[in-house]
Amino acid sequence: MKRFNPDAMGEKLLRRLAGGTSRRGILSRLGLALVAAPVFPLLPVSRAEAAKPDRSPEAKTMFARTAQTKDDTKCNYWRYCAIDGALCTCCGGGIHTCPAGAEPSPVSWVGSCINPDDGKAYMIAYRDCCGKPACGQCGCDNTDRETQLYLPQLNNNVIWCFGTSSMEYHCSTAMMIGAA
Amino acid sequence: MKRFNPDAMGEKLLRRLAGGTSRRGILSRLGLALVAAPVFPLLPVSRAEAAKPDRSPEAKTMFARTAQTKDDTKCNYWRYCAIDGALCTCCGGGIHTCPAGAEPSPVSWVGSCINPDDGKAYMIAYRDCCGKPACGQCGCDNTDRETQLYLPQLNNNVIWCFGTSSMEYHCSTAMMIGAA
Amino acid sequence: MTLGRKLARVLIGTAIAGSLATMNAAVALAEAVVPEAEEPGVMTMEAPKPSWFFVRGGWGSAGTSIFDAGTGKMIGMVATSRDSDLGIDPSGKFYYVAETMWSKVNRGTRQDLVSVYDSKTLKLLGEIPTPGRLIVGGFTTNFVLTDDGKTAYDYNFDPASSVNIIDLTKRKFVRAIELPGCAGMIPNPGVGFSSLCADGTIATVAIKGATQDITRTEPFFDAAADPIWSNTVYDRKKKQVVMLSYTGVVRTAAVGAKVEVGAPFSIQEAGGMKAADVKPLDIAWYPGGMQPMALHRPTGMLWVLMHKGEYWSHKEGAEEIWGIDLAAKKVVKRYPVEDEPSNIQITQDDAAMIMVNGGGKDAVIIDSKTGEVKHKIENGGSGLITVVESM
Amino acid sequence: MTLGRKLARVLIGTAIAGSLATMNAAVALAEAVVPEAEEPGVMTMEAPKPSWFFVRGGWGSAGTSIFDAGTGKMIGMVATSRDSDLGIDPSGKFYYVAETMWSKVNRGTRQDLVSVYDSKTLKLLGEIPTPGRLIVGGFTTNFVLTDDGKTAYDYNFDPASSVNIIDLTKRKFVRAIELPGCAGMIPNPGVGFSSLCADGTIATVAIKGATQDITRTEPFFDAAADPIWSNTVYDRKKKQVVMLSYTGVVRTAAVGAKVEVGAPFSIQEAGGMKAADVKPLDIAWYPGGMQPMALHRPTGMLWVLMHKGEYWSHKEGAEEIWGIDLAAKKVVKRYPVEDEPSNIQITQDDAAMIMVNGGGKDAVIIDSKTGEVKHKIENGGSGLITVVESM
Repeated sequence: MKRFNPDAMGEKLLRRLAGGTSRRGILSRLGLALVAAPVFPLLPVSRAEAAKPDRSPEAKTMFARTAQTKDDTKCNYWRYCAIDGALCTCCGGGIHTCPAGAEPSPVSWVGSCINPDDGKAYMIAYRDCCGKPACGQCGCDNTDRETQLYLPQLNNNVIWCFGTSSMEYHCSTAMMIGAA
Repeated sequence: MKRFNPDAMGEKLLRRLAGGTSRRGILSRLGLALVAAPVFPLLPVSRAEAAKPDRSPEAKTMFARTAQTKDDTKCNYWRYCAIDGALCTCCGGGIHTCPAGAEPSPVSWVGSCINPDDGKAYMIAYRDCCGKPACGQCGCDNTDRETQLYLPQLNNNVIWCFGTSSMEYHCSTAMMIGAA
Repeated sequence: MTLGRKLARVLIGTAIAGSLATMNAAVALAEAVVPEAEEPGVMTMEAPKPSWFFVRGGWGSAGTSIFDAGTGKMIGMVATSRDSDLGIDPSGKFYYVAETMWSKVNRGTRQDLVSVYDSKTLKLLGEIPTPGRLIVGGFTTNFVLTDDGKTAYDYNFDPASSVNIIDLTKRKFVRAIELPGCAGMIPNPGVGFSSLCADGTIATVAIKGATQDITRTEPFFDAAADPIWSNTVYDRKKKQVVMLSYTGVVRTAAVGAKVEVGAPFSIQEAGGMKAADVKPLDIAWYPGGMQPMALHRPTGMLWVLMHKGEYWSHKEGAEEIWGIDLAAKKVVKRYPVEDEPSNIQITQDDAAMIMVNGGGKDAVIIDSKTGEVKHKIENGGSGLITVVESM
Repeated sequence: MTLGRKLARVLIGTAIAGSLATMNAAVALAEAVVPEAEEPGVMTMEAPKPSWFFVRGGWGSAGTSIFDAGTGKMIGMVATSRDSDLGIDPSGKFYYVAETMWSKVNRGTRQDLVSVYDSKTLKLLGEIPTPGRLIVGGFTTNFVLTDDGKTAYDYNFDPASSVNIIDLTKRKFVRAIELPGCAGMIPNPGVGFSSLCADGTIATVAIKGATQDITRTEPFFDAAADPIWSNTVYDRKKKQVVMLSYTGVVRTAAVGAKVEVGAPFSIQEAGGMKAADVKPLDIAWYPGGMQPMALHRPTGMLWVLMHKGEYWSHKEGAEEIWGIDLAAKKVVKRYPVEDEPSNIQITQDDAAMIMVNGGGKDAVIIDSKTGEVKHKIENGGSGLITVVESM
């Protein structure tokens, strides 16, 4: 089991998780929160880091075994292992960019997906683009390690449009945070 | 051609066309409006009365030839010859009754439909029920003598929820006004 | 402008301008006398009945249609705006809708409220403003009424977890209780409510006036490795909650000041197979869907949407529904279903009619005793299904 | 409560309460360094292009998706609330949306307005309150901009006919003009607008400051017996409107202070058949749909949705699309189409790509030169299709 070491968390990373670059207020509180946190049993999303990860085909989910890295407008693109919604790449946006007129949510749910090219797991932040009517293109619902409402960061049903001026859901992006 | 005779229009009829029973204000103005009206070429909906109607199969529309009088939850029920929308009879309402919580529009578009049992034409007022989300059951779109926006009383695309507290469309009824 | 004025304008306008088909017809008509003419009207409904299914439309829908399980016919509709939650007054007098609206559709001012409808006229009786609620829809546990119908608990996540207490008698928001690390509510009569938590426990919030005590069970499930569906099912008479995990572990817990979790059993073992696990490549029958189980309380039969697949397929629709005798811990019925439904519900009367939906366009009513499909309701709604639980 | 506060609460809450999978992962992650991490962003778009289709979703939809005719890909979406009307600034700087909203979805205060969006960022720049508008959707002629982009005409029916004049430069409602017995607007540059009327005429409203003169053509069609579709098509360069009737009579009219209606021709005769009529039982090829024709202005080719049937089948979807050389009055192309589309549009560039939709789930892009299906866009929208007309 890994121990929690808040000093090792750079502000840059916190910023990526928390969103915008000018939210120092969030970041400082976030730091405080983490300092206060006790140690918990590590969950699958972090086990990959905790132990030598098993990347054999036998350890891969069905999604991971069939994922591809070429076309980010398809549901089986590797980063989408836990996405639920319309792919922003099909809506005039990009893999980590909202379509014009939509607002990226500063918070997100996360997934841990394996890139078939290097066999490594990466942490993906699914950031909803908000404030426009549903895009309606490329609806996907992948559920690797997707949980229920009491673990909201790993739940993909929630409309992750907190802190945006409107909570209407338009589409979802899959931003790479880094190695998991 | 028939001439216009406002004196022959009973208040009861006007009330049926205009809706509620307590709208004397509307009725008096309606009367005034009609008095002011010049003579116009009679249109199909009134031709039935103007001349001896041709009720042979050859004169009937496809709808009229195939209409039935038994089941008012089907699109081919005879009164529905110009209806567009969800049948209130499938939504918890009746042929001239709104489902609970919906509000009948005091105005309506009209159709002239032939009852296959007696071969006669009747004037039907399609009265929308308003103020609730779309019912979604038994969607029909029949178009006998249905026209465009410049003849709105004979157009079935318009949401006929004028004078109701909400203009949201729930379903449509088909109220018999009388012989046409 | 009054309607009278508007009508006068249109009629005068039309008269001046040209063709007046309707009015000409009306004139002709006046001469024909109209003894058969009809009057418009508005229906009233009966109080909510055990044979009714309350079926939410699909994602983005704004209505909950009520269908009679016996006839398959639509009885009426409760206006439930997008991602709102419906609560049915246990005494049958009211429908409550916890909802969130913006003043200009998707912009303007956010408004969170509980709308109160008369159950017979479906007229809006009042609106109770609330501080906020989780916008998600699809869960039975985010808006829960107490057995006496006097209090509602409304789950909020913004993104911090809390529960709004609403006094339904006074139609007033009372206060919010922070509920860190937990989500949703399981009724806990006389105590307050209980809640599933990320640490694998059930937390119980005992409400005492303006304060509350929060206690927890021992951890009994792994919230990340084998989560329990948030859509738990509560049995009022037994004061018991039924829980189902992604691998198919069934657990019951008796609620009260201290919640007692019973011994789990595997749904696959109950069906004579080996228990499913969380490993990839292991093919098994798994439960799946958004509302994956329904409990017939009078008989203690649990109905679960099941599909063949690998683990992490928990949103997949069903190929079969399994009927499990909870007391015997045995699968006693297996019925094939079409269109991969993701929601299931059952009426709480002797008829015990099942509805499944969410895969295709039809909501399907099935006789739980025979597996026979009784009705297929086209466009019957693809969302959460609610029934009235007898008191 | 600020977002910062909210986030702090959830994190502290989770920390106290239990499992913190994300944060643990983040911690692990921090140690791994993350050079490849990405930043969120928001796209900007190009100004509206002649190769774009603006496609309204189905009934009840709240968005207009923009698809490129060449690639079939979605470019973006303009927020167009239910039954609203989209106007594209001729200079390409703005999108205007004439819309009606209630403050509580289907209740509360009614709000009629024109929303102004920047065409590159799609950000809301302003809102112009208006007295009211017809709630119908599906028509190109209910919200019309002048060629100079300075004025919008917004059709109202409440149920009296009028037209709201909106100053787009000042973003201000100016005044309403009563338009009894007529509906919708045909642009009439330098004059005002013209309008189809129930008495079978075109009325022309010549606007002179705070007053207007209304003149009419002679009656030239029977509004009840063989109506002209309200969705007329206007050619800015030729200052000509193209009209189509239910039986398939094609008419053009030159707009100006005095509108001149040209000689009609039968679409069936143009195709070498006998003209269709209004009698039941006569089977013929009839035009049909909500937006039954599209004009390629550079070549004068009119494309019409056609189906076999009897009269009064004017809403039926198409089995074929017919390409008619307007100058020669000849049908020169006939292409079969699938799924009975009810809307058609064509890009105004040399590519001349057709889109049809409204029958099935797909919006289909067809090369008008060959009839070849180039793209099928799943869930591409089933409503009105708009293109940019070059000035």
